[in-house]
Order: sequence, then structure tokens, then C-alpha cells
Amino acid sequence: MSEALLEVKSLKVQFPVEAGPLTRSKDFVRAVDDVSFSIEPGETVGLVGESGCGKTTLGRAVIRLVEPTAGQVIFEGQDLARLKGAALRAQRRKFQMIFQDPYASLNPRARVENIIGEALDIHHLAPNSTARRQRVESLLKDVGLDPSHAHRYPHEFSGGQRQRIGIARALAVEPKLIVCDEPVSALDVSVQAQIVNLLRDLQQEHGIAYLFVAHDLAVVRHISRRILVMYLGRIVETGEARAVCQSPRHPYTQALISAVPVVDPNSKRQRIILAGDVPSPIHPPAGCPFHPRCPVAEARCKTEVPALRETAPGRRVACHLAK
Amino acid sequence: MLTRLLTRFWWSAVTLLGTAFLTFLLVNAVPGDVARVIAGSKASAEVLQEIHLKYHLDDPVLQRLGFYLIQLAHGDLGHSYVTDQSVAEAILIRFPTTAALTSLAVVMWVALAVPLGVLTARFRSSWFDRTTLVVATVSLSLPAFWLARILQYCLAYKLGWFPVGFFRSFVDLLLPAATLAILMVGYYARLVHTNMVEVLDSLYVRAARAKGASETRVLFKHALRNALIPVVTMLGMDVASLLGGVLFIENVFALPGIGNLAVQSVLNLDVPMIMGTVLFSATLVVGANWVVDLLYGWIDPRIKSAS
Amino acid sequence: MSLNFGFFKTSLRIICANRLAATGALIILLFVLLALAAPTMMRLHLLGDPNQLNLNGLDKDGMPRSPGHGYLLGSDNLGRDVLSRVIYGARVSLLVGVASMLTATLIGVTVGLLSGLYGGKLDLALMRFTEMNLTIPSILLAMAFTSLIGDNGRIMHLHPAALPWHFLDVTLKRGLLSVFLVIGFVSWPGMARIVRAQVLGVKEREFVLAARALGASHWRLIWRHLLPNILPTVIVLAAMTTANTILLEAGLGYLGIGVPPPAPDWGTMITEGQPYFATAPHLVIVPGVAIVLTVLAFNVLGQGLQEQMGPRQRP
Amino acid sequence: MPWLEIRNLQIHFGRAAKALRAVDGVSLSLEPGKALCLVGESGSGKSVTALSIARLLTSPPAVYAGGEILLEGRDVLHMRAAELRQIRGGLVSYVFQEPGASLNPVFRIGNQIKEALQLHRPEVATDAEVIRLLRLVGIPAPEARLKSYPHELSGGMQQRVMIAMALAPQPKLLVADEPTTALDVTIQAQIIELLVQLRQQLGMAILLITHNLGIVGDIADDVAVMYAGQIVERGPAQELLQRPLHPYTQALMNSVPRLDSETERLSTISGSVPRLGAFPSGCRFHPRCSIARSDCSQAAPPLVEMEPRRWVRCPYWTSPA
Repeated sequence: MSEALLEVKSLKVQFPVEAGPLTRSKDFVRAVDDVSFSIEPGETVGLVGESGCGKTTLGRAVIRLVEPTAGQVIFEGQDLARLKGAALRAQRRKFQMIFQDPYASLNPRARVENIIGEALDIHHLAPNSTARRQRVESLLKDVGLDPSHAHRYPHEFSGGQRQRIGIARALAVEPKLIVCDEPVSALDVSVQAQIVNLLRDLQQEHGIAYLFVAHDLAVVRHISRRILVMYLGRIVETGEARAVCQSPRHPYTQALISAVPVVDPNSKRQRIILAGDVPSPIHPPAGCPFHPRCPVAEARCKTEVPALRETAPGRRVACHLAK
Repeated sequence: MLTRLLTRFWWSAVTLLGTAFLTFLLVNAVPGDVARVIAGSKASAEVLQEIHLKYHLDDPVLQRLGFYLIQLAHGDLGHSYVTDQSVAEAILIRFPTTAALTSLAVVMWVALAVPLGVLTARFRSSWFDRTTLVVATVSLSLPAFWLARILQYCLAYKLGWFPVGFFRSFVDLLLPAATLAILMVGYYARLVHTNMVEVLDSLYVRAARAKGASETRVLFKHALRNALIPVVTMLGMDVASLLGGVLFIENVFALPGIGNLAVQSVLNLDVPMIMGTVLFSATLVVGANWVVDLLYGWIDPRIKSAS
Repeated sequence: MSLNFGFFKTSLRIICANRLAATGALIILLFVLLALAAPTMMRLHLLGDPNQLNLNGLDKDGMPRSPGHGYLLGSDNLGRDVLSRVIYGARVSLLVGVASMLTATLIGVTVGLLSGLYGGKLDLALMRFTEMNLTIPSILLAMAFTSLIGDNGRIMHLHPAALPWHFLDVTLKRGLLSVFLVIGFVSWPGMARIVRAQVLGVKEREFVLAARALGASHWRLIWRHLLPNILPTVIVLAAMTTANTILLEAGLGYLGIGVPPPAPDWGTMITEGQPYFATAPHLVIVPGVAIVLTVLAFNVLGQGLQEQMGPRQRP
Repeated sequence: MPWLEIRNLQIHFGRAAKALRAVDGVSLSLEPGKALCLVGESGSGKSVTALSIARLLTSPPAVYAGGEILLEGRDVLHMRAAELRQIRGGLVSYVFQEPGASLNPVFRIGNQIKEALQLHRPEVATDAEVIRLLRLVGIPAPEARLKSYPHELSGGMQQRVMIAMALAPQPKLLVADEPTTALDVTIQAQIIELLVQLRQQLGMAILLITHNLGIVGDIADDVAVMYAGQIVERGPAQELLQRPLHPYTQALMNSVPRLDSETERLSTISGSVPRLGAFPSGCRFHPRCSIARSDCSQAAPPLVEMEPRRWVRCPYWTSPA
């Protein structure tokens, strides 16, 4: 196994539930609960789960946009969870983020050249204004936009084009890791495919590693080499993308896969329809967090928390019953 | 809900204490000799000395503040420098007038502003909406004392519709209250309008229409209650500016209320009276905010279960 | 984005695009021009001396003349030209109004920004402080302030007119500065609250998160991301705050703690004219209309700007 | 005559020269008990078409500029307000995309459902009927839920309440405007399953608006694909999904990532979805079309029945390999 670019160890993120200013909150939202995984250089790891499962928080905690409560985030041998102030800011050029909402992720009052150029300014990557302009233009070309549009404002672009600007901003500092937080879920289907392909191309060209966060399993499957499935703040299954999608071991993954809408009218799959809703992460169920909705739950699932154990090489499942 | 109100109550107390602290420093820590104001500019040194002793004017400000707060804790607001009357008593005598004036005004403008706001929102961009906007903006720009003087002259003095002169009975409050209402109605009509416009664009109003609900039902049942939520908040916060307006109205119409008392005490440099009136109006504002909070939980169920 | 000519060009375009804003701006411009030109007009005898006691200004019974009789807007009880006094009054009102607005904006934006951006205990403390200021009616607070800053036990008028009023021609005097501070200091809390709410909204937007992910410093976040996005709100609020500060200044004048006679202050003029209301109503009406017009102009400007810039805040 | 027939519908936003043509000549028909899917990307005019059936678009800015919408032979566009109120809810009920925002936050859900009953079936406006409806849409412990406020329910439960409210007056047509888009994948599956069940049970017609081709096959009898304010292809669901004829439909289906595909690159449609008001001349899809010819930018092709029951707006359509 090669040296990992990023290694997350027992990461926990908790938010206190809003309470009065004088009463100390005793309840916590356990957004991320004891999560460990690693990403190798140039690899894409997909992170799938439903809303509220903590996948966005995990993505943000990895690059310290959210403060971890406990655990380590080791990036190139350095624990990011311990870094502070200027030291952290200097490290930031090595890992970047692409956001979900192409309308909220670009400053509406800045021109494209400044949105992308800001990255260069912060890390002093352009010695003069000519170099800055040339770099911005070449970045725009890289993401498939017309360099002459650099002086425009974000509202002059379509959703897909805005997302490309966001990608150019992330690329500007030549990061080694990009956390993609649902980068295509706000886009039209025909534009989604363009962005997914662009991300693939950029990865091959620059050797960037991705942590690709999404709720759409089909998109994640397409771009990732490995997949992490998350439920209520925990990872319930991980493995090679193809293996996880073809033979899911955890009952939650199975349900998730069967729920993916399929265009082909000939595939007569039996759908597994899960009963009930995702429980609140403030008071997660005892035992296996999935047991109230699980079609195969047994008595011990209500009391014993299943460990994430290896069922096959490179395959881990957190279920008592998985083989 | 109960914990929320208790927390709120606790914070109100802290706010009031802070207000007392601030006002006391403001009123007492400034240069100038209060004794000269009390005794007049020609007073002898002995008299001044005596006054200094009587009112502890030579003590450090913080010590006097301490005394004042202890006094406050016993419910004592002190005595006027000028008339030696108990401040609390002076305020309580004048409070009913101010209370009657303001409540009458509130009823008047709310009764006018809500239908105006709803109708202008329903018939957006019509001539009716535009006229209301102009009138509302003008009403927002009127100086209270000037409007009061003009109305008093035209309606009471010239036309004789209202009694002129000193305050005798409740009827005499109609014109002053109407003046106050005119000053506030424009702002509130626009506030209701803005919120109604937003609510009328909301998805649940579309859903109500999709159900087949009539336009009246949509406006007054589905939309209005939601639109009133921010208006009620504003109403609580605006009590302070309302009291500011009251001050001028009472002054022009020579009504024996708190506002007039405040003006007199400022002109006389009557420190305990200034402190008293400021603290009293601050208490009113804080109290009003508290009531609004209560109303809020009732009007918006999302708040109630938030804690 | 920094403030540059482009910004002013944009503002001009926004103002021109909205009929309301344009009307307001035009009225304000007119008042400003009149106020600026007043001394020149007086020197050219186009305008009477606002302070000249003149027996010609009184009729046979020694009462003020009504408009038209040699005086465009009549004369007051001392035979002074009302038109001239109103125009000179604009100098006081506009200067105090705008300067107090700037004071209030400076404090309000700073408090709101710090409170919204840093949150936590600082936010709690600042917002409590703001609330304390909001609990006292601003006119009452201003009164307590103004009248109590005394000297030798006498009320020291903070107003410029404690000095000869025409000192306004020259430089800012200490008294003038204090009245800016007083009115400014009682006008900031509302601004602080709204700015804070705006900052809280903008701060959670993803572009701010993106800037943080790039390692942007707090200064950069404030200057490049937060301020440009709350600027439209601040400008609208500033216009409306000016309307309020002018009203407040007139109110202080009316209560007799503003400019003492004989200085031309709109509020004071109304107080002085009140006893003659029955026979010479123009003494009350004219300065009142001047106040209403000025305040209205600022309110209308604010409203127009809000209409014009509002929707762009939510793209 | 079909139960619902839309003929050459034109809907503009704004007036005269500045008008944006959101819907341009849409014709549809629907028989009782059938399910029709209207598929399209953002700005295609699918939601606008759906809302116009009960004239729910806010007007202004929306202008019904032409065409007719016949419900049981009566033209909705010329109905008086009272008549329209009978149609809304009574004949045509709606379920919207965001259940959280479509339920009034200040009223209990029991009362909101009861209001729908009071408006159209006052004789049964009782708690018992509301409970029956809540049970029908699969809400656990309906008695306790009567007194809940919308914010106390999860997104999936809120959507079930919306469906119960829509079903309360026993409408003949249920218009579901992207009913699952705002929901999680596993909850989406629940809601689609529920709609399929209810249709079998109650026999009403369904008009489903969606951008997701994947849920079409589960529920629809017929499909209409919209692009830039026009229908580009119409036909029976099974046939259309198996053998899409219009180049847009083909490209759209290919660009959806599949779980079982092994291809490295997704096939894409170049360019972006045209903005409302900036629709290209001629065939509106021609700038993005892979088989476009020179005359596509001039002549606007009509919607033609190319094969029995298969309507296509493209003269150069090809059958996919």
C-alpha cells in the first residue's frame, strides 16, 4: 500500500444543540461519529449518504472548515486538527473545496478574474498583474470557459459555467486534494455529465485526489475508485466502487442501491423500500443506528453497536449479519 | 416555552441594570456643577457646599452609583432636586395619561395599517398602492411637534372640532392620539405590505389557492397571520420610538404625562427626575418586548417548540 | 472591490434608474446648492441677512409681515427675512444630519460587523449593549446627553450657534462636533442590528466558506467579501438614518436645547413662531415644510435605492 | 373528447415586446385514470404548464397569451373565479416540490387537511375522515399527528401530508410537480411507491412533472419531453424509454450516469440549457444537437406523428442503434 495523502483517524464532530445563554447545552448533534479512512494521492474516494448523515460536515472537517471535536486528520504526515492561524492558512493551498450551490459559492460582487485571482493573491502565486491575468486566463481555458469572460460578474453565467469558475478557483493554488461537496446535484442532468467529465480530466492531468461527496450513488459510482457509505454520522460500508455497487453487503447500502432510479424500462428490479425516516442525530438509536429501519434486524442489533470489520480484502462493513 | 420566557426575563433584568448603569454615568460623570443649577448662578459658596453635602455630589461617581442602585433595589427612585417631590410618585401620577394616549394611538394605527397593508399587497402596483406609498412616506417624514401644532391649530382652534387648552378628560386625548397614529401609520402600513407581499409569493399560499380557497380566505386566514409575525416584533421594538413621539405630543398639547415630565426635568437639570423617567421608559420598552415574546410563541408555533 | 470611480458611476446609474431615488436626490441636491450659495447670494443682495433685525419687516402694529409684502416668505417677529433664515437653516440641518449619519454608520457598521462575524461572547456583549441603547427613546437619550454636558453649571449648548452661527462658514467647531457625536451616538443601534443580521446571512454563504478554504485572513473576508455584499443595505440605511437625524436635530431645537436664538435653526424657528401662529402662521409652516421636504427627500432616496438594489441581494 | 385537453397553450411572462415565452404551443391530453409524465430540465416550461391547468400562475407577471385548457370540455382559461375554485382541489389537486414550504407553518396539519374537506366535501369534514386520509398515505399514529405542526414532521412525512390534503376532495386528477426532488433517495422511493399504490387504489389520473427520467418508468403510461418551452417528443412511456427518437431525448438518457455502466466517460450534451427569453431561433435544440444541419437554425420544426402514437419535433430523427 502506497503512502496515504490524507489519513483520517477516529474523527468526531459534535455541535451543541442551541440552548439558552445561561443553560449549558447537554445535547449534541453527533454529525460525525468516529470516522476513519484514507485517501491516496490522485485517487477519488466517494462519500455517499442521505441528507443529515454528516457527509458535508465530514468533508468540511477534513479541511478544517469545521472544527473537529476529536480525532486526527493527517495530511502529508501533518495533523491538520492541531494546526492554528497562519500555519493553517499556509497549508490551505494544498487542499481545496468545490461547493454544491453554484449560485451561493461565488461572490456576486466580484469579477471572475478577482474570484480566481484571489486564490493567487492570498498565497502570493502571481508576482505581478500580468502574470496574474495570464494565470487566470489559462485556468479559465483549463475548465472550458472563454478566457475573455474574465471581467464578467457571476450572474452573467449559467449554473454549469459558475461551477466551472468554482473549479478554476480551487485549481488556482494547485492543490493535492479537492473536497467536492455535491458539485453536480444542483445542476441540470445534461450539464451534470459535463462537470463530472471535467473533474475526471483534471484529475488525470494534474494528479489531484478527490473526496467526492454526493447523495447520488450513480454519479459517485461513476467517478470514484472507492466508496464510503455513511449513515447517521458513521461509515457503514466501504470498498471498491464496483464491488460495493454490484454486491452491497450492508442492508442500508442495498436499499440505497435499489432506490436509485433507473432509466432502463427493462430492468425489473425488486425495490427495497425502507420504512420510516432517518432518525435524529441528537438521539441516535442504541445499538446499530440503522436497526429501526433495517429489514433484517435481529435482537442483538438493538443493543450492540456493530464494528466496521473487514469481510473481504479492501471491503469493510458495519453489520452483525454481513458475510 | 417557560424556560425561554424565564431566560428572556433574566436578560431583561440585565439589560435594565445596564441601562441604569449607563444613564447614571452619562448623567453624573459629565463636567458641570449641578449645585449651581439647583441654587442658581448667584448662590454663595456655603449654599453650594450644603447642596454638595446633601446630594453627596463630592463622592466618587462609582460610589454614588452604588448608592443609587441600592436605593433602586428598595424601589426608591429618589427625590427631585427642584421640587423635592418623590420621583416615583411624580411618575406614577403622570403615567395614566401617557398610557391612555399611547394605547389609544396604537389601536388607531394598527386598525388602519393592517387593512391598508393587506389591500396594497393584494393590489400591488395599482394607483391605490402607489398613493398609499406616497402618503406613508410623507407620514414618516413629519416632525411630531410640527404636525401636532398644525393639527391643533386647524382642527381644534379654527374648526373647533376638538377642545382646546388643558387636559380634562379622555375625549381630549383623541386629537393627540390621532396625531401620534398619523406619525406611525405610514411605516406600519408599509411594513405589513412588505411582509404580505413576501407571504403572498410563498408556496403555502399557492397551495392554499390550489385547494380552492377563496381570495378572502387566502388573504386573511393563510397569509395575514404569517405576515404579522415580523410586524409584532417590530411593534415591540418600536415602543421606544413611540415614547419619543409621545414626548413631543404631550409637550404641544400640554398633557401632564411622562414625556412632559422628562422635558421639564431635562430643562431643569433635575438629575434624579431624568434618571427616573429614563429608567421608567426603559422598563416600559423591556416590558413591551416581553409581552411581544409571549405573543410570538402564540402566533408562531415554530418558536414554541424551538426550546 | 474597493471604492473607485466605477462604484460612483454605478451609484449614479442606480439613482437615475429609479424615479423615487432620482426625485429624492434632486431635492437634496437643490437644498445643498442653496445652502452652499447662501453667503454669496447674501453678498449679492439676492437674499436678506437672516440675522438682521429690521423695522421694515414689521407692519404698523409691530407684527410679522405675511409672505409677499417685500419678503418672499414673509418676515418673523423681529422683522427678519424668513426665506433667508430657512436657507441658512438648511446649512445647520444638512451638516448636522449628514455628519451624525456618518457617526452612526461608523459605529453601527463596526458593531454589527464585529458582532456578526465573531459571534460568541463578543456578540452577546455587543448585542446587550445595543439593546440597552435601544431601550431608551433616542430623543430622551439625546436630551440627557445634550443638556447635561455643562460648563460651570450652565447648560452649554453643543450647537454651533453657541458661537456666532456664521462660524459655520469657516471650520468645524468643537460644539458642532459634539452635536454630531450626540445625535450619531443615539442613532446607531438600529443600524448595528440590521448589519449584524446581514453579516450573519452573508457569512454562511458558500463564497465566504470558499475564501476561508483558500486561507483568506479576517481582513480580507471583511473587505472583499462581507462589506461589498452588505454595502447596498448600509447605503439604504444611511439615507434613512439621515432622515431621522435631521428630525432629531429639529426636535432638539424645538425643545430649546438646540441652537439658541438668533441662529437660524428650523426647529428653533418653529418654537419662536408658535406664539404668532394665529396671525402669522407662515412662521411655523415655512420651517416645518422645509423639515418635511428635506426628511422626505432622504426617505424617498432610501426607498428608491432599496427598490433598485433589493432584488440583487438575492440572486 | 379527452378528459383534459391542452391545445396550443402559450404562456408569457411580462407583456408585449419584453414578454418571455415560457410555454410556446404546448398541446397535451389525458384520459381518466391514466398517468402522464412531463419530463424536462430547468426552464423547459414543464412546471408552468402544470400550474396553468388550474390557473395557479400569479398573473401578472404570467400572461395566458393563447390556446385553451379544456377540462371536461370547459375552458379553464375563461372560467369565473367561483367556477375556478370548484375546479381547484375539487377536480384537480396539486402536490408540490417542497412540502416544507407548501404547508402553512402556523396551522396544525389536521386543520389544513380539514380545510380541503370543508371546501369541497363539507359533509365529511371530520377528524375521523382526516385520520382515514392520513392512514391512507401511510402516516404512522395518525390520531397523534392531527395536532402536529408542519415543522414537527420530516420531509417525507410532510410530503405524505400534502398528498393526503390533495386527495381529501377526491379529485379526478393529481398533479405532482417534482414531488420527490427535495427528498432523500430512500424517501423518494417511498413516495413514488405510494403514488403508484394510490393510483391503483383510487383510480385517479396523475400528471407527474419531473426532471428525473429514472422515475418515469415506474409510474407513467405516457411521456412528454419538454425543451425550452416546447414539447419535443411524446409517446407511450415504455416505447419512448426503450427507443427515444428525438436527439435531445436520446442525449438526455445517455448523459444519466448508470450504476451498472462500465464506461469511463459519460456522454454529454454540449453547451447549457438556454435561459428563458434567450431561446435559439429555428429548432431550439440545434446549438446543442449532434445531428444538427444547416437549416435547423432557420426553420422551426413542427411536432409530427412520425410513427403511430409517437410524436417528434425533429425532421432528421433517427432510431437509436
